[in-house]
Amino acid sequence: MADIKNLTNGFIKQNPTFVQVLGMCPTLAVTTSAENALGMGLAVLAVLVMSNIAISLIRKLVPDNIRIPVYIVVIASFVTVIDLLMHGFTYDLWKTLGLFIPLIVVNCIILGRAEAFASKNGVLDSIFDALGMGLGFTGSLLLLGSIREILGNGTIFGLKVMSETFKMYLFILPPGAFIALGLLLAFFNSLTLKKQKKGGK
Amino acid sequence: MALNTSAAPHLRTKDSTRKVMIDVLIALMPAVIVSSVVYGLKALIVMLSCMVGAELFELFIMKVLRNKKNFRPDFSAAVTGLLLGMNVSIAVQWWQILIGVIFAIGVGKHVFGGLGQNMFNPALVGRVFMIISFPTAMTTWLKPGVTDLVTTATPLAIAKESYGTAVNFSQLMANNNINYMDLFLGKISGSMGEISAAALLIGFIYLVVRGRIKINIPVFYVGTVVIFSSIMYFINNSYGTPLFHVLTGGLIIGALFMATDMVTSPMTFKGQMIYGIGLGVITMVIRYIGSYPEGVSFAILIMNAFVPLIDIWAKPKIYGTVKKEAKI
Amino acid sequence: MKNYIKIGLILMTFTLISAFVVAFIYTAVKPYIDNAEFNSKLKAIKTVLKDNNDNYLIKNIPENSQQLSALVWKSSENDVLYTDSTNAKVYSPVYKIEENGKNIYIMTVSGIGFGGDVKSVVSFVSQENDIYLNKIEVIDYSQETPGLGARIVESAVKARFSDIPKSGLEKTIKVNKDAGVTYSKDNLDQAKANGVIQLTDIMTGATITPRGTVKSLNIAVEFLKKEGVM
Amino acid sequence: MGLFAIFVSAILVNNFIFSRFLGICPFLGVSKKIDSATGMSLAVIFVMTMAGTISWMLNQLLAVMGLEFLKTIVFILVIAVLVQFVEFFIKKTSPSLYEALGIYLPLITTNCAVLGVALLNVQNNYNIVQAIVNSFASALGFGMALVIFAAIRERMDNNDIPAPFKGTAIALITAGLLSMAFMGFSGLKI
Amino acid sequence: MTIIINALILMGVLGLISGTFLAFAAKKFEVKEDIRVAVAEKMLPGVNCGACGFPGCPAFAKAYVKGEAKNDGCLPGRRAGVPDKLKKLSEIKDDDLNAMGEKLGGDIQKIIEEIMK
Amino acid sequence: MAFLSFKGGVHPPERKNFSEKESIKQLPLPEKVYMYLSNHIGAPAKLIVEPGQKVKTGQKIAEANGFISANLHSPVTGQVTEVVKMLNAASGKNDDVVIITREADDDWELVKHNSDYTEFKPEEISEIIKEAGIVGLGGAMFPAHVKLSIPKDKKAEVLVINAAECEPYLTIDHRMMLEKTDEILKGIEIIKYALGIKNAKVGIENNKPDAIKLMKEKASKYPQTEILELKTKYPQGAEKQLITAVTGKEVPSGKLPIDIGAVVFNVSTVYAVYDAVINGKPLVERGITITGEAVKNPGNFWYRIGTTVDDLLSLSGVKTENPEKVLYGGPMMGIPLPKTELPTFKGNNGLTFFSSESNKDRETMPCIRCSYCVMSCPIHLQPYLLKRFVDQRNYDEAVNNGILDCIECGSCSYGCPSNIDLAKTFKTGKKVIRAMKQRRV
Ligand SMILES: Cc1cc2nc3c(=O)[nH]c(=O)nc-3n(C[C@H](O)[C@H](O)[C@H](O)COP(=O)(O)O)c2cc1C
Ligand SMILES: Cc1cc2nc3c(=O)[nH]c(=O)nc-3n(C[C@H](O)[C@H](O)[C@H](O)COP(=O)(O)O)c2cc1C
Ligand SMILES: Cc1cc2nc3c(=O)[nH]c(=O)nc-3n(C[C@H](O)[C@H](O)[C@H](O)COP(=O)(O)O)c2cc1C
Ligand SMILES: Cc1cc2nc3c(=O)[nH]c(=O)nc-3n(C[C@H](O)[C@H](O)[C@H](O)CO)c2cc1C
Ligand code: SF4
Ligand code: SF4
Ligand code: SF4
Ligand code: SF4
Ligand code: FES
Repeated sequence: MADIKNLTNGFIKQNPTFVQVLGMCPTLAVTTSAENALGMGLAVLAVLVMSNIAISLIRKLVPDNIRIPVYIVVIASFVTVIDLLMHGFTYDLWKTLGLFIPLIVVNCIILGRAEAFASKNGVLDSIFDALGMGLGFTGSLLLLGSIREILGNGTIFGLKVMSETFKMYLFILPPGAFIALGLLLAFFNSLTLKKQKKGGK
Repeated sequence: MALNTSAAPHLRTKDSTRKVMIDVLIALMPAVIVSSVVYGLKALIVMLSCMVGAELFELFIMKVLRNKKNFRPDFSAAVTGLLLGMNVSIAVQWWQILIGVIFAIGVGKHVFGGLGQNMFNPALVGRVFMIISFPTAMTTWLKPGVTDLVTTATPLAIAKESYGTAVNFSQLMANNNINYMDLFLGKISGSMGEISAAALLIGFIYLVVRGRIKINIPVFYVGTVVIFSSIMYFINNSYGTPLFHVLTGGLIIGALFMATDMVTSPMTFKGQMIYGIGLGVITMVIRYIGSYPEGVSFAILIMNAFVPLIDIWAKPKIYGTVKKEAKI
Repeated sequence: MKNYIKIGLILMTFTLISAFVVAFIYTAVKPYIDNAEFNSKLKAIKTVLKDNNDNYLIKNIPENSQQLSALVWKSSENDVLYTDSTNAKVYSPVYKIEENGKNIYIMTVSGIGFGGDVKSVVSFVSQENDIYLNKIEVIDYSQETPGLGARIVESAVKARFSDIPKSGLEKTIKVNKDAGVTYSKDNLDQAKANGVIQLTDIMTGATITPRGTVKSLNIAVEFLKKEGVM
Repeated sequence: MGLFAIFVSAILVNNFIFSRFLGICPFLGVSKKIDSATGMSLAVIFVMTMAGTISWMLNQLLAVMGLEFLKTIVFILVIAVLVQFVEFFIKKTSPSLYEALGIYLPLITTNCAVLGVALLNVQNNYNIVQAIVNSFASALGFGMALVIFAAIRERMDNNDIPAPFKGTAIALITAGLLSMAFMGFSGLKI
Repeated sequence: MTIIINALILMGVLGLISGTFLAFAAKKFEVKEDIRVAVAEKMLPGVNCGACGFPGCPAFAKAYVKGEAKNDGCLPGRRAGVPDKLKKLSEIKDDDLNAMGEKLGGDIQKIIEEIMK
Repeated sequence: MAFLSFKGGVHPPERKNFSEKESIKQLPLPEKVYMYLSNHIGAPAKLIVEPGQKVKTGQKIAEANGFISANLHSPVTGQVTEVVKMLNAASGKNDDVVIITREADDDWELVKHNSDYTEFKPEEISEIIKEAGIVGLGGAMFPAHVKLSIPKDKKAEVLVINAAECEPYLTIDHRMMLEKTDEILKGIEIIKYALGIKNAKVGIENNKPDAIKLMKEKASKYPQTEILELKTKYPQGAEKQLITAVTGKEVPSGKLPIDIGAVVFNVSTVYAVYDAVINGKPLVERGITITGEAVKNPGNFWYRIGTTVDDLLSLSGVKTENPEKVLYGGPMMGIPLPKTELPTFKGNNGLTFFSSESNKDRETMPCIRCSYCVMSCPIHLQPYLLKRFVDQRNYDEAVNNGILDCIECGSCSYGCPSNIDLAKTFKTGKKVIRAMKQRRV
């Protein structure tokens, strides 16, 4: 029954960031450094897995007209739990991610997966799906975070890789987030286009 | 013999986009010359290589990346490059300018489809990118006429410290050896090309005489700045005189050559009026209470963003119709 | 009607479960959260208790909350002890450690930076008639821009805010850009004696954050003056 | 902070889109046509102001009960329920209003901007008036950004954009340049 | 302990009120919807992200049925069979769809399963 | 002094000096004439002669077929040879053409006429004009009698005489005013009489000072005919722009001049009316300017309609030099001919020959939003935007933005530095939109 495809789908084919263009707010906001990106990605991953499990379990019990409120409560509870745990155990990261931890609640990816997948599929599939999507999201965030950190701050995970002068602050500022993601997306598009061209021949 | 049957009208102007761009380049030359006199040969080399570099980069994009084999240079990229080169301090490193030029032409212009399709003034996209990315280099100014590296502040940066205080403005100018004649002629520190209002004006007059640009936008822009700063000067003279604000901080080059870039400015008289006034207000707001001393670059980019809306709003009334409410 | 209430009850079931789980975890994690908050504060306090050479100024270093609360010097019901027109603040409590004739005052202060409060812990050391600002540790700068204002936490930058002698403190501290002067690296002591924080050479492109920090230092001095320490 | 300062800073300096990154998904999605962007903006202004006000009140209640840690759950639940109710309500009572505003409502529930403004009000310790002004102005800033962006995208419709940049990529870059332009307002001292 | 009790009280009350209220409102303000739109809406991911250019999935569904949107307009659904489902939907005639609806008692989910057979 | 004008427009080089000093020369009769049955706007006329039939000069050979249609008369005395299909460069389609071979000198068959036109009732004048097959000679070839039959709910107030001749190069209206001044002024009286109104305003561009002077002098006899000087600007002669210039009023979008009480006639049309009512001559001859860079000896000529371009050149003795482009009309609105063996028609007020030099095609580049087109559109449209909508096939928006109001004057294309074919796009765009509308009805 459980299909491993549900896991791999999220990496590339249905990558939430680059293909579905969902969950843009944290993607843009917390990728100022690779470390933040990783932290956020993992937090989302955790919430995604837990909420997918829970929703897949309760999906048959929920009447249609309160579906959204129920899902939101479930998701918000997990987010709050993660928030509390991070506050207690990873204090520094919790401080830098700030507002965006509670905002995982409204991250389109999570509610999207709940509505679109977990509410229609069994537990195991839902876990696979959550893992796939979550890892896809984490991967994209990490990629974007690394690029922005290297270009904007000359470091990666805090390690210096570029000379002090060769920094383009823009990339760690808000506009840089948009621009870096846009360029990255265009880069992936051009790869796909090339592939298509080759396939066409 | 087969006759040519191309469409009416069969009489067309001899103007062409290429000629317009070449005229703009010519019009910028007086300012280039002044800054080469003030800052030396290096300035000339930097500005000209920006110009050439931008054009070459555009050629590369069009011929190689976009595969348009019959593309012929139209020199709009050269205008972008030259304006960018004129709008940075001579203290900026060559590779920083290079990145700026690439960003301007690439992200500012060609991702939008190239000539005529960009939403933002490419030269200013490049410049603002540099201001934000390389804040140190972009705010290090060299003393004019001095060949060794003596850094100073621009007149506006000096003035900014005292806005709204009890400082007497003319005293401040005197203390810092600033006088209007120097501001007008270009014996001040600043971006290479922006310093001489006189040289820029000469170029502008050339363009107007040649019918290349309309004076609407500069008139409304500078007019708004004058009115706004007069009011503030009247309230508290530390806010600086109107003349001071007009002659400093790249306002002249911005108003005459960058706000007038037709690609990124509104089409109708009414639209140009709104645009000019908007530019003036935003520039002065940034100067007085923003964190940047000059404000012209940002003001133009911000108003660029509004141009599509202005174009909708300031649609001309079609002959024989009663003005319909534009959407929005 | 019954049907509606049934749906209401279903939703209630979920909210109740959620409330229970979350509240339970909250009570379980609360001590750790408090601990984390306390540790970060303690870490800051310990940092400002060191001198330039990373040696503690005193021997009795507080290690837990009891020890710390014994050191409270001034405190108030509401969070803020003292504030001024620029909204710079001194937070409650202020600690005082007495040892070997030295009085060390440790306070949490903030000034408005680029995006919001820039919060720091500072220590002043008073001995006989002299007093100097020993060290500052910036603890909250989350609203400052990474790469610009956020560089305020870099140790080289923080060092510029440390070790300011009484003469400097009395003059209302300023960043060098506002003071309109530039000191070379070798003259930093002189700068500090004049109440000027030389920054343009190491922290460029941002003056608003350090200005906020300087305001927080100045209010700390004002507070000490008010309390008769200076 | 004075109300005027809160107002201006929420629109220009700390614009939700350009500097806070809240509500980016609908910003990218509902900006292809000026008409729908305008409708969305009005709907957001309505919902955000409402949500900001109600969540402020809820927060007072939570504070009294010592339950601040539940604020995320409570806020989002109440906002979701209210928005859904408003949607039902105008769908039934005024089809024209529904066409103009109502259809945007489901989109807004799952929009970080709404929860974001509620949480920011709490984080900044605003009083009720400040909270309302901040919510309204933030929404206004969001709306302004959305409408500007939609106008730009409409103009770009026929552009000869290089193939890899078509679609979301160019939208992101445009948003980036917009955000870069609006950085001119950063650090405005009001 | 008081915290847990307080939380239970608050959330319980909130849940009960919200649920009842919503259920009530849903019934009271019910609007008859075109069955085709309802089916189309159910076929969509329901992310309400707006990536399709329409304000949310219901709007997209409506537009699709009206012929104003393409079957691959929904980005999140694009690689997940949504275009296929929508295409199948538009291949069904109105009468057949209504008959199906009656046969299955208006259960949208079942209708979709029937369509996808 | 400020001259009357309108907002928008362009000022291309006038180049009228080629032929403005040449008086109108009467040309010998052609051997063969080619008459399009569609020699006017509206439904093609219905043929009433057969091949082989003998016809006199001025004999009706085809009859108006519908309300907006016009009679056609034989320009020569001779025999109808055949009816063939020939390319009509204006429509790009093959149209029916009657070929008449001349066999003798003119033997006129006249319409009802009287040297004292007041003997006729106004309706009778309108009838004569219809009978004489008079259509607008300013270029549009709109049947003149239709303009005189004012709908019941409307009222004519002013007759506007179009003597602007804003097309560069063309000088025939100018020459007509100099050489047929009295006839034209009388013609104006006739039309006023037919319309039952008192006032006429004649608009002349101020690049024809001699015509203005002469007309003013002679018009002193007719106090209610005003001679007005217009600023020299293209398209000053376009109907709506002219009305705005002389009356200050705008013709509402989608409406006709008569809706604001104006009726517009071109000076050559006025002369044709005079010739028909006073002398009984149907419309078979008119004046034409043959000019252009590729012409060695340009001039103005009086010729028979239906003469081919080639015949016209040989009859007039006009020499051309490697013409690369030949136009019916002037350079702004002119229709390019694919070959010179094509006939002329009633609306032909000029033939312009361009050599390759003056006709150099420039490279087309992307629009740089220079706003030239917006500033110069006399209808205040935004051509760059319309072009985009048409290219996108977004016809709804194109209509919303007024494409149907475009008068295809070409002012926008004229000045576009990027050499974009704006007017052409609108011409085709309008065709498509009209076709779509028809399909929808
Ligand atoms: C997006 C952006 C973020 C900035 N962030 C900070 C910041 O966090 N702290 C700071 O001091 N300056 C920051 N700056 C720079 C200030 O706006 C200002 O330019 C700088 O403090 C110089 O001020 P001065 O002209 O008074 O020296 C930022 C600038 C921009 C454009
Ligand atoms: C762009 C444009 C330019 C025109 N220029 C002239 C002109 O110069 N002289 C003229 O008599 N008619 C000109 N016309 C035609 C007039 O609009 C109108 O058809 C004519 O004045 C009506 O008179 P008619 O029916 O007697 O020809 C022009 C039309 C257009 C669209
Ligand atoms: C369908 C139609 C009906 C017209 N009816 C009248 C009319 O009733 N009275 C009138 O004076 N002109 C009428 N006109 C003539 C126009 O006003 C105008 O003179 C003619 O189209 C040529 O002008 P142009 O060369 O500027 O296009 C009509 C034109 C058309 C196309
Ligand atoms: C009057 C005039 C002003 C111009 N100003 C600028 C400018 O400020 N910045 C720029 O990049 N290009 C400028 N250009 C060149 C060109 O229009 C610009 O690169 C386009 O935006 C490219 O699409 C100007 C051109 C003209 C004719
Ligand atoms: S893109 Fe798809 S998921 Fe997003 S709102 Fe549109 S239909 Fe719904
Ligand atoms: S097709 Fe994909 S996006 Fe759509 S509902 Fe299914 S899983 Fe979700
Ligand atoms: S051709 Fe049409 S759009 Fe162009 S100027 Fe003339 S009226 Fe305006
Ligand atoms: S004249 Fe040509 S280049 Fe200028 S705006 Fe119009 S179409 Fe564009
Ligand atoms: S993540 Fe913020 S709106 Fe989607």
